[in-house]
Amino acid sequence: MSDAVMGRPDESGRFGEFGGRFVPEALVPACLEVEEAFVAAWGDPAFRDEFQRTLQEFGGRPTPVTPLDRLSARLGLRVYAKREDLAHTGSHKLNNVVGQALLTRRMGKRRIIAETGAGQHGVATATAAARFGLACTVFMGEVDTVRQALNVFRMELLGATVVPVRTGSRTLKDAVNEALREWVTCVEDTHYCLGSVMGPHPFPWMVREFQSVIGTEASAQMRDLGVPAPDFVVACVGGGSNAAGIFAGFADGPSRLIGVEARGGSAIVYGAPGILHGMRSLLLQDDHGQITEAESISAGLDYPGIGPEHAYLASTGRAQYYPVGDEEVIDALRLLSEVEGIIPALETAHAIAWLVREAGREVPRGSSVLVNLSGRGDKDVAQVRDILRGEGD
Amino acid sequence: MSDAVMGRPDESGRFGEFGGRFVPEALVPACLEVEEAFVAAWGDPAFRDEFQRTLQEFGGRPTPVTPLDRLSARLGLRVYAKREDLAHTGSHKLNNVVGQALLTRRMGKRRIIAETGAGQHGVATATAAARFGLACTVFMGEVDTVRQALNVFRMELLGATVVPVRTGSRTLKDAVNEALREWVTCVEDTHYCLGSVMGPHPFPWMVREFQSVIGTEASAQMRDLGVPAPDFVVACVGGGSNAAGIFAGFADGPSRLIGVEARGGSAIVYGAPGILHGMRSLLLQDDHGQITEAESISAGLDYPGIGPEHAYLASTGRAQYYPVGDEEVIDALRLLSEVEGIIPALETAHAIAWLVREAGREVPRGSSVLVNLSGRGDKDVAQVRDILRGEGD
Amino acid sequence: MTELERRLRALRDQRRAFVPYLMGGMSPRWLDHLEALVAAGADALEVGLPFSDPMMDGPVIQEAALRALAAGTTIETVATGIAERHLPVPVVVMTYYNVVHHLGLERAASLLSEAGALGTILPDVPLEEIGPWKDASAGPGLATVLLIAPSTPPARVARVAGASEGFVYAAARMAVTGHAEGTGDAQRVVRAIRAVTDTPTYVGIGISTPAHAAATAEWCDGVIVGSALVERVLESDDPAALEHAARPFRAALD
Amino acid sequence: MTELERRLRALRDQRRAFVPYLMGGMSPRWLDHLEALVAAGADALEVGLPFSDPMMDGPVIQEAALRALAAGTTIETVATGIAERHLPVPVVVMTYYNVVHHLGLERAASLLSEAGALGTILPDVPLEEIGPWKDASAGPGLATVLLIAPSTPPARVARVAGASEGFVYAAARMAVTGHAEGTGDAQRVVRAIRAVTDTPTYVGIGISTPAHAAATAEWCDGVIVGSALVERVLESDDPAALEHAARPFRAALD
Ligand SMILES: Cc1ncc(COP(=O)(O)O)c(C=O)c1O
Ligand SMILES: Cc1ncc(COP(=O)(O)O)c(C=O)c1O
Repeated sequence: MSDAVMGRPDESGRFGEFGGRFVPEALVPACLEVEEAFVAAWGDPAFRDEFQRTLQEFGGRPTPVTPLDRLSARLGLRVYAKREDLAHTGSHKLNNVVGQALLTRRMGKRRIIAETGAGQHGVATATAAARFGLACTVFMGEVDTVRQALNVFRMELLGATVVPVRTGSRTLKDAVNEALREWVTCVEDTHYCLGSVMGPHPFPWMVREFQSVIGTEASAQMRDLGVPAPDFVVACVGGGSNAAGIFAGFADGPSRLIGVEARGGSAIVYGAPGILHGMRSLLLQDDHGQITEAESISAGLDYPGIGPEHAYLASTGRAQYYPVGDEEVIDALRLLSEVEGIIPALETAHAIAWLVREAGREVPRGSSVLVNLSGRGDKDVAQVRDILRGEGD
Repeated sequence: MSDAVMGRPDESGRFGEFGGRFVPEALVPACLEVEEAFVAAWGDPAFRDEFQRTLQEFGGRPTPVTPLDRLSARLGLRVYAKREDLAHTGSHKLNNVVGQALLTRRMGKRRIIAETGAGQHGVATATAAARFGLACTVFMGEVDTVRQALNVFRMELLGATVVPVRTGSRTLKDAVNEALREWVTCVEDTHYCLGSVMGPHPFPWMVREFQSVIGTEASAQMRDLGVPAPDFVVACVGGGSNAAGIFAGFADGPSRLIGVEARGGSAIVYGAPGILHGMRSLLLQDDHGQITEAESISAGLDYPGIGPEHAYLASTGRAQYYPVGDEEVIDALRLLSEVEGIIPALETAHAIAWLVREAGREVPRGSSVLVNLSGRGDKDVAQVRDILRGEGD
Repeated sequence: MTELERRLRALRDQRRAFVPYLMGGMSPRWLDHLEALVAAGADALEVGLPFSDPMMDGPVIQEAALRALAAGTTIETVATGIAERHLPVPVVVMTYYNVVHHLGLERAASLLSEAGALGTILPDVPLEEIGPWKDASAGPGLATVLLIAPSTPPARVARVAGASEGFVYAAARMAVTGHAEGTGDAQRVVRAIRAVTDTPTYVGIGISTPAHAAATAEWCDGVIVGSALVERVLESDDPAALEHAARPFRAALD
Repeated sequence: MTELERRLRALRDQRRAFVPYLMGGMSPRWLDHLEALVAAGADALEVGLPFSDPMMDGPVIQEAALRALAAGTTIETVATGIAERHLPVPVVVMTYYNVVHHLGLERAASLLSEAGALGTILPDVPLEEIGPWKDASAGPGLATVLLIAPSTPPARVARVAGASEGFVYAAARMAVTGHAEGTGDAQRVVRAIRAVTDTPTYVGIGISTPAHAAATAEWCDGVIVGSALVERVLESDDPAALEHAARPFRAALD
């Protein structure tokens, strides 16, 4: 590993003891091809330019940092939000898929496949595929295709094929399995566009690099706002891509890095080391090493694992991870909506919930805090309404 | 009127023979107060700064201009999109409400009311109210509260009160009536935040000024792209605020300005001069001067009138207005989604539909075209799905 | 001075004016209803022409307008109706601008005048915009009544009151037509109007009971009663019932 | 050389190996099923340990894993089962890495070895990551079988084949386990393997009929038959039926 706190993983794709590449032999050459292509592309100013230009012209970057004055007054803190909710398609997910779509083209492939839970990564992938003229297939647990029927239609509008996955728990982790199974059959002309900082090497590293645009921008913006090193940098963690992206801008400084997990999906707190989806990381599992299902109000955090770099950052203490419960999350979503006019995604509301709970406790009054507002809540409004009316999960 | 093509209206608030201030005496002082406050604010660099800063920090401006390469190839044109869909809350509506919310505060009022059709302006108003700590009531036709139940909940999440309007056709125009009725009872502490370039003077002018940020940005961006004066500037027109906003950046140049109306709500093509909602403009009406209901697939264009400045621009020929039908609109929405990865609002899809139809006809091959992408289609996805499945209106 | 004003000035010397409002065409027997109001002692009648978007009206008069429109009421049918009945008291037509604008201002003014109306009220046309209508009304001798609201500042009261013909309509409150409790700001408004003009000043908007009318009439020249009576007609098509409801207002004012 | 390889080399001199696969615990009579396969002429058995997320398996083996897990199958129950039966042919255990990783590599290797297994296949652990498991397996003498895929480039074939113990598992196609038509890229893969090692080379993945097995065995040392037989067990719990289904494979290979 390189010297920087969030540097390049070692040769085997490891961050400390986490990471690696645990895939069937059939996929090893494809992973090596991705790694090689990414290393070359990331070192190629022309690729970087096109990546940046696409994120700007098409994706709406840079996203602003918004001082949240009224929330700050409520909490006795100085809170700033990095507004990934304003990126095209409504979350940070676009950063990664733009990078991978450009890489797909560079590798001479013509199709991308992806897994999706709530549909955010699927919509983002379908979007990038449409923009670059790539064919696109998205795997989605059957349960999720029903819960998120509108996102299925959105992907179809964008020209993608959505395949309902009927195996296992029929949710996100099974969609990943199915995407990997599919990839085995079509690596030749197809790239697997993984949606978070997870999976086999080089995905955790590559996705973090694509998402680091969040932290790079935010770091400059916070400097302009006179807070070059906020006391806390807070982000929700499903696989961990938005957190990794914003942490990357502050990891080498003094800011405390905080990842917030859904209590029912907290791999850091309740998980044990294991191997799933190509990586060695912390995983929710039973006594026999069978992966258990995560449970959370938010589909995007319904994942029994966590990206290996987060497992590593937790092990070194450079970042800390805390769980929050569904009720706190709903309250936080309402609070941010009411006092700032920003309806966050349920995933994002986890980060806010932690801040609300810990203001004056873990987060001393007067602290400066940068929250990554990873996505907008439009996708969740129907669910929140049902929950508040007592019809929800 | 001033010399510029889109200048200040005359003393009576008229653009040519359109505009004016046709309100009950009870509201005249309030309109005068708004006019006076707006003139002072608009000439005050501190206000302008805060307006700009809020749009940037909170609203995500500037929105990019995206070259639409794949659509261009399809149509044999060079098409660019001004991306208001990336503004906070998903459309250009935010520009106006931020301006009016700041003005409300400046006038020392503590509450805003607004009308809304599909809910976009209502959500934007509730958003600005939340951000600035103002109380907010939104009037919405009962029919629309049912059709757009999620937007009702969204406004409520943002802390606004939504009042279903049970009079008349129970849609947008009745919501305007009801908001005006309410305003009469509470002008003292309440500002009426009108949602488009309509209503009594100074609203059509003021809203256009707040929206002109679109055209000002786009003009500089098109210059950077090497197309300082695109051959065509195209926008959809309901009341006409997004069109006015983008036209403002190009009206003094050689670009042809095109407004696209829903066929069933085309006040320019099928309307006659009349007085409604405080203004003299072109209105859909029957032989006896009764206002008729507009009919369109898109709630945001379901308005029987048009902003007075558009009636004026049409009368002088500086801008041209064309109707498009619902089917073309659905096709255009699908096309843009599939080839560019941008699902536009149904309103916005009207502008695209005109372009698709007229490419190679009214718009010669090779022309450069700037389309105002006024909003994103997330709000419309369920409706479009139902239509495509044959369950729609 | 307009004919309307001459008549209302003369009336002022006798008693407080009772001016009921009814929506033309709101019931098949609307002309009988007007006559019932006359029988109940109305000094003048305010007759509405329905408009699809009545932004100064509350739910009751909105409903009346809807019924009138559904029944095919137009400016022509109302004009014909009032012309036929030769009503013995002054008739003032109340409508929204688009109705007369669409027909053409001159044509509309002639039509109403020929039907026997003496004045008009256009609540969505303030002083600054009333010129063309006043011009069109001048020839046929129709008075253009203007409203003054509690929010009208003093300097403006002088200008509006000075321009109002027939009478000055003092809005009792910041509200649209309909029920309300209390006398609102009416007395202050009337005082301001009286300070600048001696044109008869009537108070309207929200006057819903005879007692309320009586209290108001203490310090003005007459009251306009709209929704309270329109509601009766919405409930029952019987002109006798309306007359019965209107009489107490007359009595309260005498 | 591992015990497994010694036995399979010896077998090679006699006949083409028939290696059926079954999921441990997938039916209450799974041990009887294993014996039925032996009776049908299996030369070795591949026994699966179920994992919740079997990313190299198609629908048939996924279903078998689900049933096994629902029945409470664990590495311990499978180990106990095969230990009890003293199966007369080599047993190779197939599972995913997390199952042995969670128990601890050393403990898992001992457990399996003590149960009588001679080798393991971990399809989600490629050459670069197999070191720790090989180390843990070395003491108890468990062979670690590696896969080679049609996508494995020549230089890599040499390294993987060189590291594979017991036999080399040649994947017939770019696919997960399950039915398939044709022989895929198997022959090319086997040719590449034979060029670099003389370890027995078995072909698996998608071998679903006796004819298919026979055609394949023309140019390799044995075939692994999974889904085609697992499907029988999913359909019927009768070991005789499985034996009946397995016999033609044996026959086709002789
Ligand atoms: C808005 C939002 N935030 C966060 C996440 C969690 O993903 P990650 O941890 O990779 O950022 C998701 C996943 O769908 C999401 O949609
Ligand atoms: C996305 C979008 N575009 C356009 C419109 C029409 O309004 P205007 O003509 O004022 O831009 C609306 C109104 O709701 C809208 O939501």
